[in-house]
Amino acid sequence: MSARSVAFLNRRGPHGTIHAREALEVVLVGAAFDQRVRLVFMDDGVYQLVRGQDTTPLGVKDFARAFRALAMYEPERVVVARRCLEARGLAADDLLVEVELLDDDALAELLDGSDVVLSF
Amino acid sequence: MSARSVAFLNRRGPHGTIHAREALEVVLVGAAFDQRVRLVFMDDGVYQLVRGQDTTPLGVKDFARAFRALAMYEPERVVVARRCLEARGLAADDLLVEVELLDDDALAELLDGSDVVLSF
Amino acid sequence: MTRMKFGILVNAGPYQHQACDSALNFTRAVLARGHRVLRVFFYHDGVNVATRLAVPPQDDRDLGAAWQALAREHGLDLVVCVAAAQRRGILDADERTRHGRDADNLAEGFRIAGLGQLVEATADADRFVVFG
Amino acid sequence: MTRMKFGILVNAGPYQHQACDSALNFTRAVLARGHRVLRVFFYHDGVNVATRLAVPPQDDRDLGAAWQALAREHGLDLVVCVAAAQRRGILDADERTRHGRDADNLAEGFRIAGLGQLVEATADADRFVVFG
Amino acid sequence: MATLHTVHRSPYRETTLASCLRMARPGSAILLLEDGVYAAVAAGAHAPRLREAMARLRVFALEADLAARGIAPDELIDGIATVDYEGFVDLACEHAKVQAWL
Amino acid sequence: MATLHTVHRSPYRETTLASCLRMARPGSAILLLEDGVYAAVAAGAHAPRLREAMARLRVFALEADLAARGIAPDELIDGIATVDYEGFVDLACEHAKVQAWL
Repeated sequence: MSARSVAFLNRRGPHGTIHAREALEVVLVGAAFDQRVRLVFMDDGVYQLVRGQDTTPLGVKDFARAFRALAMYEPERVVVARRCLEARGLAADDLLVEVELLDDDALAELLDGSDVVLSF
Repeated sequence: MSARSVAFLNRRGPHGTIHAREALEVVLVGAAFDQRVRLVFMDDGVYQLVRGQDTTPLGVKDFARAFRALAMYEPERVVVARRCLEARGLAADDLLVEVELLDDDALAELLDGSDVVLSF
Repeated sequence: MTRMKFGILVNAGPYQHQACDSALNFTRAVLARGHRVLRVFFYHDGVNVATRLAVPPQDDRDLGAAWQALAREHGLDLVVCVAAAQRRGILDADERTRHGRDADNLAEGFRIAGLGQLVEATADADRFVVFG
Repeated sequence: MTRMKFGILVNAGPYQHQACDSALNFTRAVLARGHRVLRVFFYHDGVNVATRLAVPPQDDRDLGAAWQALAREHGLDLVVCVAAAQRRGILDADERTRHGRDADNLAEGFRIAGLGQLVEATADADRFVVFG
Repeated sequence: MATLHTVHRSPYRETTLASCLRMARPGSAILLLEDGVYAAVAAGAHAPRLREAMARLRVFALEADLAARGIAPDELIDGIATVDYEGFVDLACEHAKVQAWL
Repeated sequence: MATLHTVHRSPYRETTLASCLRMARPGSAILLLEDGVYAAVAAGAHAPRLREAMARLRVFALEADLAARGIAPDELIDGIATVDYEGFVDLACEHAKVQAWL
């Protein structure tokens, strides 16, 4: 049986709650398993990938850098909802990492085609 | 100095989180203090006062009954945002207790005129 | 109905959010329908259910005790994420010694383990359900 | 600027939500501007900051320790609601004995008290600020 | 087999249901639970959008959450079926997977 | 003296800002903090509504939250002033009270 495809559905911003950060920790651990990982960023989840985050004045650890390490784990796909990015006045070159911009239908298909979806 | 007016701003539904319930406990304790209490229900907060809540199948304690005890504590005013009630397909006679239905302007005035606003 | 293996993830703290109640009721139903529960994994504030120091009011449910009873009756594997638990102060005797603390509070019936246990459950389960 | 008395309420759990960080930074600023902090009251999951068993990662902030240090330096009154704390398993030695538990976890510098302390703070403060 | 989407938040407070409806493909099912059940009320402002989606999706609501919130069966949008927790389990089995909208 | 309203939630995820704008009376001030700062971005979908409200309200955004989210000052709606935590304290003192929208 080919490896299972697992989609991590990230829909929350990076700092208002800990979800983004602790979800990333699951992805990093998951990478060591034989899984086809799809990282999906939708709604406020797209904000997690925005460049230039500086959490020093807030006094909180900056975990955005960890996204750069992601490439090393070779997730099968890193996708961002185009519609959510544009609604927030953002574009692909505002992001920390190379991503696939998907329209709603393509995103729905990716999620639907994944064996498991983990929501954070 | 006349007693302080304190507005309790309730904007969350009754069971999804504990806010409604633990906010009510503050109101009940507050009643023993010399305060002019205004209970304000807005947005999903209006759902807290809906009649017929039965939490048995959920296995959670039903605290809506405590609202009936409220009258005993004689809050100065118990107000509900008319607009929020109507948006949810509700009317005054769906509610557990007698309330004042206020339009947005009147509600804004009440909140603005309170010495302190406690948000839950 | 074929017998299925379920994995369950609880991401929100008990009482503050309804997720823990929903997950408990759902898990009971899975067992009642004759399916198997591979593992219930508590992450984020979900770990807070696993303290033996909680004293809920008499007239209200005790979520920690309810999970313990269900686990005892059905041999459930209730796993608490070690990283999330450490950050929030849910420790067992080992963690207590390792971090030089003067007390521990893990409730019996829960075990502290790494995120690998979550990933494994997502791989082995036929159905994986998230509450949060 | 006249010197004002501030009351602060923290309604969300540490780390899970940013509210505890915001309240801490705000409280520091109130003191830096020369005002007085009457009381910081922790309610709902906000009580979870008051455990001495938390072991945050080295490279990240320790909110419990930060509040303790600020309280020591400025004589702050950090109050944890007894009802919310009991339900969630934050106990001091008295609560431990009263409820027959075998451990307690309240961090030094925090005190457990009733909701009257919250109501009193709303009455006495010139400005009352809520984080949650 | 299609996906079972679970919606856990009130449509009046959060955009969760809207996001779910954008991603739920024709033939899939939606279970409204916890505060999500408020979307099932026929007289509510969010009913039209859900009715429209029901042309391509099946929609269910969890009985325990409806009862806790004082929502009677006759207040629901026509066509929304109610299930108990065991019904929720059966729905999970009948679909390829469960996808939570939190 | 008018009220200082604080908005702590993202306008894309929750209706918190919308509720605040309905209740904030002319002459009062709004401080966007935590995820609330996302409303301050000029190119965002929620900018028009906030711009309109700025005809009758002063709007501020908390610097630490803007920095943490990678939002540069030049991305903000014209007329939104940024403050640090001490500025937040001063705003609280200058207004009759603080009202939180959570």
